Amino acid sequence: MSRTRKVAATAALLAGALALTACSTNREEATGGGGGSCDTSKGTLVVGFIAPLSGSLSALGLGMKNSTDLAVNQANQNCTVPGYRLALQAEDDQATAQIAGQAATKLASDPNVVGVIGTLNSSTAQSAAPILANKKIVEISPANTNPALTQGDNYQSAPSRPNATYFRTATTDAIQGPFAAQYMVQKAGKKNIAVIDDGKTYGAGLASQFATEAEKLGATVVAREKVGEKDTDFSGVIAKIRPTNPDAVYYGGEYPVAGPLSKQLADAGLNIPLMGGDGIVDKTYVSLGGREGDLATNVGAPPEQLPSAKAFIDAYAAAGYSEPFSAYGALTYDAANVLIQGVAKAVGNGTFSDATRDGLISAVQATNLQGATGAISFDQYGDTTNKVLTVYSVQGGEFKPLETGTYPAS
Amino acid sequence: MSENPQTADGTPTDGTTTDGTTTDGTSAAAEAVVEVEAPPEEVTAELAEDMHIATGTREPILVSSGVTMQFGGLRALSDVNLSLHEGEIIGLIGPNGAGKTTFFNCLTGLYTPTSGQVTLRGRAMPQDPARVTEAGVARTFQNIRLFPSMTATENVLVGRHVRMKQGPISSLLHGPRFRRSEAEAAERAEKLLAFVGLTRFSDELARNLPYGDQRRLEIARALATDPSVLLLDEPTAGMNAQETEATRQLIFAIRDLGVSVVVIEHDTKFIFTLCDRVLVLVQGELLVEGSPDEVRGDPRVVEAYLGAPPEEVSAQLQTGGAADGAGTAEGKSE
Amino acid sequence: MHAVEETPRLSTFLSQIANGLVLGSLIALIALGYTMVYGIITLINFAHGEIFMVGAYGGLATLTYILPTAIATTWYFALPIALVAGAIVAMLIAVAMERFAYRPLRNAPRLAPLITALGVSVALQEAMRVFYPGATAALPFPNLFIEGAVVIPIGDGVVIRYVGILLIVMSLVLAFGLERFVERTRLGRAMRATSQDRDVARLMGIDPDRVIVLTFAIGGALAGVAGVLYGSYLNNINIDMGFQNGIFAFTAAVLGGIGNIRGAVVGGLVIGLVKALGGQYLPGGTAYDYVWIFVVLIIVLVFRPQGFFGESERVRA
Amino acid sequence: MTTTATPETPATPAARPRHTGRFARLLDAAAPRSTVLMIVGGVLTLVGAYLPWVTFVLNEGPYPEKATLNFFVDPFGVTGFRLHLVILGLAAIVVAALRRIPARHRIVRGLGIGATVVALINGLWITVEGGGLGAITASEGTIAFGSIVALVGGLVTVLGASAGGLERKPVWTWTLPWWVEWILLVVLFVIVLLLVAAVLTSGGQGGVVNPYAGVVFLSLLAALGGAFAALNASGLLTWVSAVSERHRTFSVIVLLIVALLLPLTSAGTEYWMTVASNIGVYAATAIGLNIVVGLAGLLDLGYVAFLGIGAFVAANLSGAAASQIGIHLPFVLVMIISSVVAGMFGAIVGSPTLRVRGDYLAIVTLAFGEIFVRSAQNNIGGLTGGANAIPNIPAVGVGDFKFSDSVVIGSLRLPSGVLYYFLIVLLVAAVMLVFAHLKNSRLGRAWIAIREDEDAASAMGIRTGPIKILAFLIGAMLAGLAGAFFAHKTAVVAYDSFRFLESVTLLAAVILGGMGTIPGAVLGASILFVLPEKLREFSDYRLLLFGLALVLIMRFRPQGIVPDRHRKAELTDPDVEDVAKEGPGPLPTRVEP
Repeated sequence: MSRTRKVAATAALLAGALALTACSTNREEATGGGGGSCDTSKGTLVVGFIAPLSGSLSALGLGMKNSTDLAVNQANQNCTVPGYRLALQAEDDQATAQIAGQAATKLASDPNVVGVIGTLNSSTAQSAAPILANKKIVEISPANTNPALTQGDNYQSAPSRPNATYFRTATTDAIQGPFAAQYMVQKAGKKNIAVIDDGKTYGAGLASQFATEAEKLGATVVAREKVGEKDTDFSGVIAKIRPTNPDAVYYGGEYPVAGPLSKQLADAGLNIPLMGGDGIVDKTYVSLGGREGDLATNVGAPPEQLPSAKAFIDAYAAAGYSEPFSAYGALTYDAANVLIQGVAKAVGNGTFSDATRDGLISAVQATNLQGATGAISFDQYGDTTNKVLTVYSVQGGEFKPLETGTYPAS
Repeated sequence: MSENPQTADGTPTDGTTTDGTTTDGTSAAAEAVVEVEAPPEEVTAELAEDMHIATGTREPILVSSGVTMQFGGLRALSDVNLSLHEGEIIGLIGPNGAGKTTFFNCLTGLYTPTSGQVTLRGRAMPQDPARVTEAGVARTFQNIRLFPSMTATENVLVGRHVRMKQGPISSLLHGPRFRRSEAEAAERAEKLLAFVGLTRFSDELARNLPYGDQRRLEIARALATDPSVLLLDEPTAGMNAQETEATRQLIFAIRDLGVSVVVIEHDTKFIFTLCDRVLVLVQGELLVEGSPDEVRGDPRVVEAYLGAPPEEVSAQLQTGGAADGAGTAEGKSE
Repeated sequence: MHAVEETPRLSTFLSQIANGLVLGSLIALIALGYTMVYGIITLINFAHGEIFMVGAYGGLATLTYILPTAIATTWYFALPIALVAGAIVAMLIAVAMERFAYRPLRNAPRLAPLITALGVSVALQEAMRVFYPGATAALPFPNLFIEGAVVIPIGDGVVIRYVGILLIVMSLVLAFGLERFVERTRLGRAMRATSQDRDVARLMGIDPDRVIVLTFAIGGALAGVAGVLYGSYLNNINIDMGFQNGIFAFTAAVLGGIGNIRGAVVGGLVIGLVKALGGQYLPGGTAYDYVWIFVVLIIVLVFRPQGFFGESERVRA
Repeated sequence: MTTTATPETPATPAARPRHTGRFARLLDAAAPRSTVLMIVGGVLTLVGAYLPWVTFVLNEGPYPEKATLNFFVDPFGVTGFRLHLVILGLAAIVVAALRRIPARHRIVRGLGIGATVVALINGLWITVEGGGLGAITASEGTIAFGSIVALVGGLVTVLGASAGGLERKPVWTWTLPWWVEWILLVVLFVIVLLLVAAVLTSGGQGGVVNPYAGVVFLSLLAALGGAFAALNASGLLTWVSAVSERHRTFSVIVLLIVALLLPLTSAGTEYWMTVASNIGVYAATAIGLNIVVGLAGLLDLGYVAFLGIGAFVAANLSGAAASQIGIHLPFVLVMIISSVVAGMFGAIVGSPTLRVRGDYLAIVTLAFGEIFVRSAQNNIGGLTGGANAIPNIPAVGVGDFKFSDSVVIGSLRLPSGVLYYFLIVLLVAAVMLVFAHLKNSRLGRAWIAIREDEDAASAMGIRTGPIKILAFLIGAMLAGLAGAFFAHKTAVVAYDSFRFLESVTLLAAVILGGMGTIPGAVLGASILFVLPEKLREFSDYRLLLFGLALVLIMRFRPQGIVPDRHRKAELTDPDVEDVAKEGPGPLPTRVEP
């Protein structure tokens, strides 16, 4: 009896699998994937990619992967690297340092890998960057914000660059946090601020940089709390900060926590604005409970004012990816383009080999590109010189730019 | 995990054994295959030398004085006295629920008597089963509790645990001392298996042994702890006549090793032909104590056993009584 | 700003009590399923937390994909429909789980079903992430009850949202109903008999398989209701919500004495209060509030494994 | 050379076999023609291998090689899975034709199953990739029925073999001169090494350059599985394992040497050295867990915390800039300290075993695990770096010499990471030795006795409390040892490497491999780490499949791949246990159903 069922179930599964794929034959070249009419006689170069593609952070990781894919496809269509087809090889680091190291090793042992885009988490970058640097493979992260990655462990006293091949298009916590503090204290006039973070590299770093600057500017940090990255019930934290009578909350972390946190603040009668960093600038923030008047900082000038950003958003929509590009999409797209431009410059009309890698590093170092997030170039540590940041506020259900500036204010 | 239903309820994993006997004992002597034989004498002699149990004193070894056990409102034992001398076999009989197993549990440290005292060679019995064994009192269980997934030899080796002197470090290094102690233990296990007649099964998993042999293995395992006192809880339950007779021979041989034995049994015939002295427990109280003949003729005992003559009673108990009585003892022992 | 320091302290304390009670009733609702299943087949159904999660997604799917917007946004229609939908989805998953994962292992050693439960837990969570649209991240969940809150005017005011009150009331009512069901009905008696001794129950004409399925179904339905209420209270759900709340619920069930309905409710409330008050007053603050729950769990298991209401005989050694 | 060997049972039963079950009628009908069917199936498999398999070239490149090859154009040019099919098919024909081979039906069935699965995997893959059945049938003038013919061939082979009646596995009792057996063992272990390397490197590393890596790997596994089943059916594997048991010490030494030779094979790349090192870390940890779960029967659901404690201790003593304690101790000392600290925590976590048993103990250990993760996440005492982790842990080394460097000996250049690989192989070997020594000692027997029946164990004089805590302590020490290695090899220690799921993975490794056995934990860890590496195409479904696999293993093979003799039946349904039914008497040889 049970075997009958098993056979039937297997048959049904097989039939289903075939039916799913029977819609169209895969015979023709997929558009964009094969390089169209470009000359690809010299072979395939691989753009490596490392980020979490499974698990709870996969939403961000998949958005990054799609954005990289978009840049690679565009490059193939535009014949950006003459003679070569570019291919994206995405590796899942499961947001764990150890797996990221393994993925980096895997990519590093492939001679066709020109560079790596990623990682998402600073902890995974700490594992991957040295491995890639050892093989002179360029890594450009769109999301790592830990200052130590570019300026060494003693970044405050004696900055020194640990890995010459590591770059990032993301600004460090050391810039974004203070910028937010300046706005909050000086422009918005908040004096009693509760600071909450999610304990992760990004959130905790941002929050502590914010808190330091805010106190320097004369405000009081009335409460300093942590929440779990997977928490959903913040009533405990809110009840705890309530008696301190904050007039604003700064949250270091990402939107899956920030949205509900904002909502629950209001539910508990604390009608004060919540401010966060680039990690909360996502339309999901509002649907998860983000309120009118909440604030956020983001890297670069507002996309509406930058045609390149608009182009990215449109192209992403046109490509029909099933996941949104999420918080780091534009920065990833820029990072991928920096790499691709660098490869084009370094390879020129020649061929790619290990000897090209030094040229590629200096080409990336000398990047001067108008990207989706603004002008991109790197300083001597590999940090982006694009220190333009924009303050956004939720108005009419979405983030609207309030003002754009740089830090340190110049 | 400690509760494995297959083993905890005492029935072995399979119902049928090689010689066709079934575990409930109904088709008892249907096909007698096992020859009744006493353990080989040379093995017995060697073992007796290895174990060094007999001291030659006439002092009682195990003494219980005024042992009383109270479970809430239920008085399971009241004022039970017993004194066991070296080389003696004492039988403990009584109807179901008379408190025999409870008394055993008091003797082996599983229960702490509400009042009264148990002493071993004049010293108070420790209140921890492991220390009781260490002190020289070993037991078997009413419902066989072997280590089912270990071989017969390994079961006996576990019994040697308490007499072996390997620490974790020497186990780790497997040095000469370790090897020597392992070799000694293996040799003893071999002798013990020969003693109970299980040599041919030494590498067989305990759960695959025929029922009667599981009981023998349990005895071998208990003997491996070098006990001066061995407590047997219904050693012949579920056995056919041949096996029962073999067990009797075995217990005599154990006595010859210098081990003093206390036996709980429903089978009064078995007790009367085995023991030097018999105690009858009824409703938690010691009813009669004396030689088999004295007890057999005592009218109170006859009365306690439904007013029927002992032979009939024992026959009656032999067929149906063995499996009962387990429930009450089990329920409390958890 | 406040002249008197004591009043805000009191109001903070009371607010945390209120938070604890709301969270506690939620956990109690999940714990009922745990305690019933364990009571009957002595299985720690690790995947029960995921049933709770699936129930929440079932409710959300009904609201998003099935109900017309007009109904989905009118609370007195949406609430009961979502609750029933969540309960049904959770119940189906729970019953399927019992049938295909646990029943074949009914007589296996205890390690096997426990590991199976871990596997089911991982699989359910991942299935939801892979197959539910957008479940890779947290999803917004509408408030299905009256917006707003009761404000008790002490100090800064103690705020309890209406939906929080709904949660407390619902879980008490359901727990009470369940207890009546188990005590008074024929099926309930069959359940109790089966939990005492499956073989004896079988002799009495009870089909243990049916009773076990029923237990899973009831536990699943309650978890489904809890899932929808949880979404409604916190306004977002994610696939990780099941694991941690499931562990808390198990802790609650143990705390109250496993197999004991009243105990599960009390245990749940205690867990809620430990988390809320521990985060407020114990060292480490809210970052360590989960740690205190686990500490309580360990202490209870070690020193009073039969829980508050359990009798020592029922403890499985 | 003495070959005193005869199979124990007659090759074919005289009476026509009567079949039961669903396919009984079909099998009964096929029974008289079983040999013919087996040969026909083998031939069909052969033919299928030479037929075209796909009607057009796939997007990412031709698959299989010479995919649209026509009839017998190039008989010696078949590669990849088609070569495997040729071998399987030929073997099936030869074995089926030679009636003197004992258990030939059983052998052929193994080969047939292998061929069937290979054909199925590749056919399905081409269908899915090619976008429909057209890809493997006829499309626009070209035909490609290779997969279908091979599949039918495989199925017919299996049908013929099953219909012929499956014999008992023969038992061989050859004994050869010791030096012949030694040479034989060396040769066999080297073959195993080459097979492992071939499996690891099959299809390349994957990724965009080798788009077919996943299916090539799966197909190779299926082919090897078929061959393995056939060898097992022939009784040769049992004989070989008996031989290696006879020369136990020699086998262990050869195996160790062979493992150390892996870098010289095709798998000697930096990537596989890293993967192998990670496998080693988890294998060593799993062996430690095996003491607790497999021997002492205490379920620990928070075990990975000990790996974490070892790693964090090592990180703090490594001289890394982020470490709280600014001292740098030699690696050997760090390993010892990590191990001791982890052991202390193990004793603490184990102490509730004095009062708590069974499921409740599992929950207590889970709670400890969660407390560890939460505390590490919150950077407790500044020791764990919290979310920032402890990065930049220096490589193990003396002076300028680093273990992370590559090694050049003359013209031989070994990839970087190879020294770590050697280190972890030795570490795992040492841990295995510890496990084996403990298992076969007074302590090991006491653990097993406690697992089997705790009350009876204590009645045997075993002080169960301290002995159980000792299991936790020693298990945790082994994990701590692995943790110290882990910290230096990965160079980063972050709390999120030690979450609940990792504990479950470790447990799964132990169970999958076979609880209580020494090779089991290593095998389980290897499978759980190699599979996701090779099948990255399915990374989105990784955890889903993992969860389902746990359920299925518990349902169908709870004793694991290498079952412990002791536990074989414990986790299985007692009804299936055949030895018990046959009863003792002369010790029964195990007979496959």
